[in-house]
Amino acid sequence: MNFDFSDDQQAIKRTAKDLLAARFTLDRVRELAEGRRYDETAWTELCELGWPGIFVSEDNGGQGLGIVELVILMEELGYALAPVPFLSTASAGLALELAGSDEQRERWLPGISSGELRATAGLESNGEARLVPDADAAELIVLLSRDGGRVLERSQAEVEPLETIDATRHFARVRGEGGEPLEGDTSAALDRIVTAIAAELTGVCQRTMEMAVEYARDRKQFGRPIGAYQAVAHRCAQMLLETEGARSASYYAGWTADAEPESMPQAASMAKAYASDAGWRVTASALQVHGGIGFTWEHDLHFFLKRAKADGILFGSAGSHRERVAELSGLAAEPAPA
Amino acid sequence: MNFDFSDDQQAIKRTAKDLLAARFTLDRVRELAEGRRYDETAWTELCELGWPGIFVSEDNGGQGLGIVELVILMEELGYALAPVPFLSTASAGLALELAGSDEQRERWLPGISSGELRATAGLESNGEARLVPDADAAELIVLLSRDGGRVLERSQAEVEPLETIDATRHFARVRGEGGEPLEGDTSAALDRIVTAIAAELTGVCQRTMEMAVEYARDRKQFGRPIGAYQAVAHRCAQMLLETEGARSASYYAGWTADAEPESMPQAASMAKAYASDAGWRVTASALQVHGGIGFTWEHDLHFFLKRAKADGILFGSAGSHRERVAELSGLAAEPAPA
Amino acid sequence: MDLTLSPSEEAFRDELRAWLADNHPGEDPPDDDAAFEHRRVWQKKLYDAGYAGFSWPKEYGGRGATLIEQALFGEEMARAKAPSPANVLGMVMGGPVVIAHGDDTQKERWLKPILTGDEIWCQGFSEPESGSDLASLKTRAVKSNGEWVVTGQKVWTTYAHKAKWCMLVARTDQDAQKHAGLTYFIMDMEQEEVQVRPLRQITGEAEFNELFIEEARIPDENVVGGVGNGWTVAITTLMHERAGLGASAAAGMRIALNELGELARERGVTDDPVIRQRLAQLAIEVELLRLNAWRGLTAIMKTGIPGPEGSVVKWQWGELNQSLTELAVDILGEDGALWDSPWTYRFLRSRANSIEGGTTEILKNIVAERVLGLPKLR
Amino acid sequence: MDLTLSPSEEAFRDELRAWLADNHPGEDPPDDDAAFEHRRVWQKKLYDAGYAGFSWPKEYGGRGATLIEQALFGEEMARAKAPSPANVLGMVMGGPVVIAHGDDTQKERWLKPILTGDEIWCQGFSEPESGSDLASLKTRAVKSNGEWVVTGQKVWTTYAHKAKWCMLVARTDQDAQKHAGLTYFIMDMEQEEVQVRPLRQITGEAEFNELFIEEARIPDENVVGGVGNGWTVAITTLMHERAGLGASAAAGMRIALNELGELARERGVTDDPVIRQRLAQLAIEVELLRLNAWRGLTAIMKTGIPGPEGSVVKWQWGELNQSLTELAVDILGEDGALWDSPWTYRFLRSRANSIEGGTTEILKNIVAERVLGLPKLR
Repeated sequence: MNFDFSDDQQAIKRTAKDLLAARFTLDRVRELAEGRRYDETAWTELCELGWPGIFVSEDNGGQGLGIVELVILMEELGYALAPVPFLSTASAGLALELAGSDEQRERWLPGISSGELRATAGLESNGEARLVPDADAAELIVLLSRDGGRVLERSQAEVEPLETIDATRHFARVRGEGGEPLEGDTSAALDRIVTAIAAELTGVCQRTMEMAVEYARDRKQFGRPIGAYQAVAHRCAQMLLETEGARSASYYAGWTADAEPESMPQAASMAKAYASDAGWRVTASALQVHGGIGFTWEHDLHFFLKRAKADGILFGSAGSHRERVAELSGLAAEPAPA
Repeated sequence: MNFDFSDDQQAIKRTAKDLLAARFTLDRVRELAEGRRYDETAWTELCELGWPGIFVSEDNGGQGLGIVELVILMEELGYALAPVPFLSTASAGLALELAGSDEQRERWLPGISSGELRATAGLESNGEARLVPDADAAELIVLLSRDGGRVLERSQAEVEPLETIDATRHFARVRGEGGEPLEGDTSAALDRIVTAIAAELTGVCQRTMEMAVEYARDRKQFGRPIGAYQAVAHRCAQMLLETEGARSASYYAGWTADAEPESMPQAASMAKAYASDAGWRVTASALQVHGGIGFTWEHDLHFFLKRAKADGILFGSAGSHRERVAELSGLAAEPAPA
Repeated sequence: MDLTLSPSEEAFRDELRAWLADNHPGEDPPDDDAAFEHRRVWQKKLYDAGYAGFSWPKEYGGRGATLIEQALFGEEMARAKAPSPANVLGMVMGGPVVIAHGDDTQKERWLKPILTGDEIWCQGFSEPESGSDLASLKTRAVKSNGEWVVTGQKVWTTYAHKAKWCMLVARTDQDAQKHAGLTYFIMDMEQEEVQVRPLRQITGEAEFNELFIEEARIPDENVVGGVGNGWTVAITTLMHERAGLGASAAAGMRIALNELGELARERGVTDDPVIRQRLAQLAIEVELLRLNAWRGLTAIMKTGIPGPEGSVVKWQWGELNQSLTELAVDILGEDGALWDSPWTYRFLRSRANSIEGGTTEILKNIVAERVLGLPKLR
Repeated sequence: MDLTLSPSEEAFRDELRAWLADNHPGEDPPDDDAAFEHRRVWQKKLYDAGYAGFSWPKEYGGRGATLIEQALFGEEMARAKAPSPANVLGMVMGGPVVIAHGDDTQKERWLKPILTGDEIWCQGFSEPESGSDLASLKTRAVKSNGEWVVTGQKVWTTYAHKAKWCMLVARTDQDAQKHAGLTYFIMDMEQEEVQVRPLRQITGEAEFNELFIEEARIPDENVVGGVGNGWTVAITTLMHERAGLGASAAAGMRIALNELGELARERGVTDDPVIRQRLAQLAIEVELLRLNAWRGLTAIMKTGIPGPEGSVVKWQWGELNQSLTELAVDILGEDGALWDSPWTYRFLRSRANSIEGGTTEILKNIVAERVLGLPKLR
């Protein structure tokens, strides 16, 4: 029993953190967000490092690592708020890896792992996917539901680009008939995707908590740092509680994916439900700690706040994942027949 | 437009407050509660003052005043936590006054107004009323639902006395077939009963808030009064917000009963929903402010806390009254057919 | 207790409602400058109809309205979704301060153009380094040759680029205790020494500005309330701001609640019990905001002084608007992330409600200290 | 990251689980004295099986268990709903303090009877005037003829009427700074100068006692850790208390959650979406309590020191148990008011969870200052 990362995993985390810190200063993130652009150079670099295929088998051009490693990368990407098409690419990769046939995996995963094939995945409901990351730039769009999925070429899909609150990520609405069916376990793919998002939210929480704590140490009002007032200090403590909760939940869900898949469905929905709420509350709290300056465009906080809100909505709200927990946990099951 | 009481109403409030403070010191309340007894002498005195019939027409032996006056008395009874069978008597009186025939009113209201006839009312659901104040000692038990009601003689009812958390009030479970039907507007009676309970909860909130504030001023930790710490001070401010909310809601509901009955159903359920939550939160907060001493039997706080919880449950929970607000407000109504 | 309107109050309300139906200027145009002109025209229309400076004494061109009438006025304006008139700060804060603390010359000079909207006013209290802590202001005013030379920076100034006059609080005595060394000025904005920079918010708009003041000049006769009395004068301003908030804020929330109900119907979620509970809770809190505001008004009428109750209403309103817009965005599901949605805008904008006009933390302090009598917080 | 048990950990757990299945003493009898005897017998049984003082080093009669084994032990005890052994305070606090700060004679004298349960220990830290503010203790100990004479009052003392020894912190130097003048004693409870009065709680029970100490005697050799070092010794005790809490608290909450699910099924409310959302949220938080506790354990294993993380778990547990029992009482509807209901008892009892063992306010202070590095609160 050990909740710590392995040495290799720690090395991945450290490398990711350092690299992302170097490539994505907050000024750079702002520049990209305001231009509604991604950093293609940095993205190429991440692809060369094998990030998109981190969980893909080596046979299909990936690194053959696990979901824990994906969780590590997502947390750091959230912490850095890096505007790159990682989530979309990884989502498509997860969909194909978990729900694709051998043939489908062989056909598409090598391109996804190397970054040469732009792909994405979205949650389909009532014939459309209303919020799909990077669909406009994707060559391949996977539409998933708990019951099944299908792969559309870009030309088969009707893609309507959307301007969302999250300027650090691109979204579109997708409709489209047909496509190639995915006959494997799409639910398993969705569980891994929402775990990845929960990890990203953990990084967002961690970063904005650090920003709030730093501000609370520095900012003086009435002759002392505002962090010396309980209203602010206890709010920061609450941020810690929720950030650590999101972290425990997403690490655990990642671990179940690799080591105890029967526990994964519930762990994944728990992680997404908790991290979605935590993401919004922690970032909104960070804004409150900052006061007026936190409400200005020129402060960087709002980019994180908006990412947190969009992530909370993406691939199922907190409420919908709680409902799934109620189902899966058996807690709210009907009484067994007497 | 004037939210203040009239001079007469203010006199009633003052008199009630002074009288109850004299009769029901906290030591006296404790003595009665621990003996699970009411103060029959004080009750006789209140009856002689005409309290049970305050809203009953003069023709039927009452004072011919309104629900606002009832609200005033209930708030002060809650503030004093007076162990007397007022709520039960008033509930029965309201049921008969609002839903009884002329003949039924003439038959029973004079006895109720004078206190000679012990009566009560309870909320019936699925053939029983699970929590009826003072049913065991009542000669007359009115069972009410939103759809109708009936009056049972004690001998017609199966009464099972209950020991509840609220030692300052007696309860029983009541079942029973038959009885004499009430053909008037039982829903109007229930609205007035829950308004009275909301007013009582307001008094309970006010009293425990005062206790908490006083304690926070006196109690020192780490060299200063605990009320000088924001965690405690802001908690007290929240208590004020909720106490004043419960007060506004119950005063308004009382006023609608007398002056604008078409607004009453929603106002009453709003008052009961809000005051039920506020009652629990404010008293639980008062306990937290007191720390360990507030958790001891020897401190008086818990009698209020338990009254608040029982009142919150009585005649419909906060959740059930919110559901009624959703219905009545039209907010959550189905779209009008196009 | 009588929560109905008296016949004369009812007549007033009906008259106003009818006038608004006939004279409502429509929504603001999207362009900022056009929107401002639209509001300036609206101000003039209000003035011509005798509704500008509604609460001011008649001798100063106002209408000497009762508190009830003022509350009704606020309610009706909110109900009609009338735009806020261009010179709202002049009417709500500037004028009342001049009336309370100004001398005759000042009243003569400033009051009328406030009402007509010919001269727009803005407010220069907040500074980057002193948000809630007004007494720590750093902007300095030094007397030189009979006039004051001001240097410093102000923030959160609405309509600064349109304003002729700025209500400015600056430090005139460096050695005095924090509160004591402040003075309240009316500064002419039409000088190069005052530079205005728009301050963009997380919603993308720039409602506010920053002021950079570099040796701006203010003649001595523009001091209001005497040198060194700036703190007292400024507090009067803020108390007026909060006391007037209640009824119109509640009316605004009532409208928002109805819109939310409409949204819930459109989206077909009205039979979801979780949504129903949240909607009902909001309905209750909106109603309580209204009732608390009216109870507060009754108290003011009795005592004559706006008390700390305004702080409760402001705090309550901020939390309520945040909850209400959160529910709207939850109902919108994936569309809740859309940038161009009015609800998303309101949702983001609401994050400032617990900061602007007194942070919730400060308001709770005020309630704890001034309403409950708890020891001063340390 | 490996959240499975190693083969040896699994073997240990299975062995313990099997032993518990065979040896579980059953529920406490209702009578207080009988319940205590029941727990004393249980203590002895644990001792005989080598499970008493499980975390203590082997040389002192313990089993030198790893942190993982300790956590598993706590989980299994909670899972089996085993009663708490009579001398839990001796084992969790008294023994570890004597081992860490005591001399050889003290270890020889006190440790074994703690494990066997022959001598019960209680704790005398809190006083009526100093709840969270331990440094303000007023109980005085004065040295006279080679022994200490103690006068004062203590509160929240469990099993005081059954205890032979009391871990007592008293002031030995009136002039020293608050923390500095304290000394940690082991006081013999078998003397007339110590009077025990049961302290009834809002639940009606008396889990705790007050101690009235009037010139009680303590021989000098019963000072632990040296005169004037009481603060340090006491803090060790409290850190041990909080660090050990996690896994067993989480296991206890898991059981409570299952019972709540059962209640929801019995009451036919499992298809109510509002209830489902609340149940699911509790399920998530129970799981997070478990995960946070294990993550904390991993951190302790790495650093060797129980850190402030224990404060987070304690705070989280208190809030969670309050929410869980509130939902139970809500589900019970009108039966939620019944005095004799186990859920109502747990609901009322849970109000102390945010006070006992460190109030939530103090725990948040610790998190803010020691985990986040915020300035010391004033």
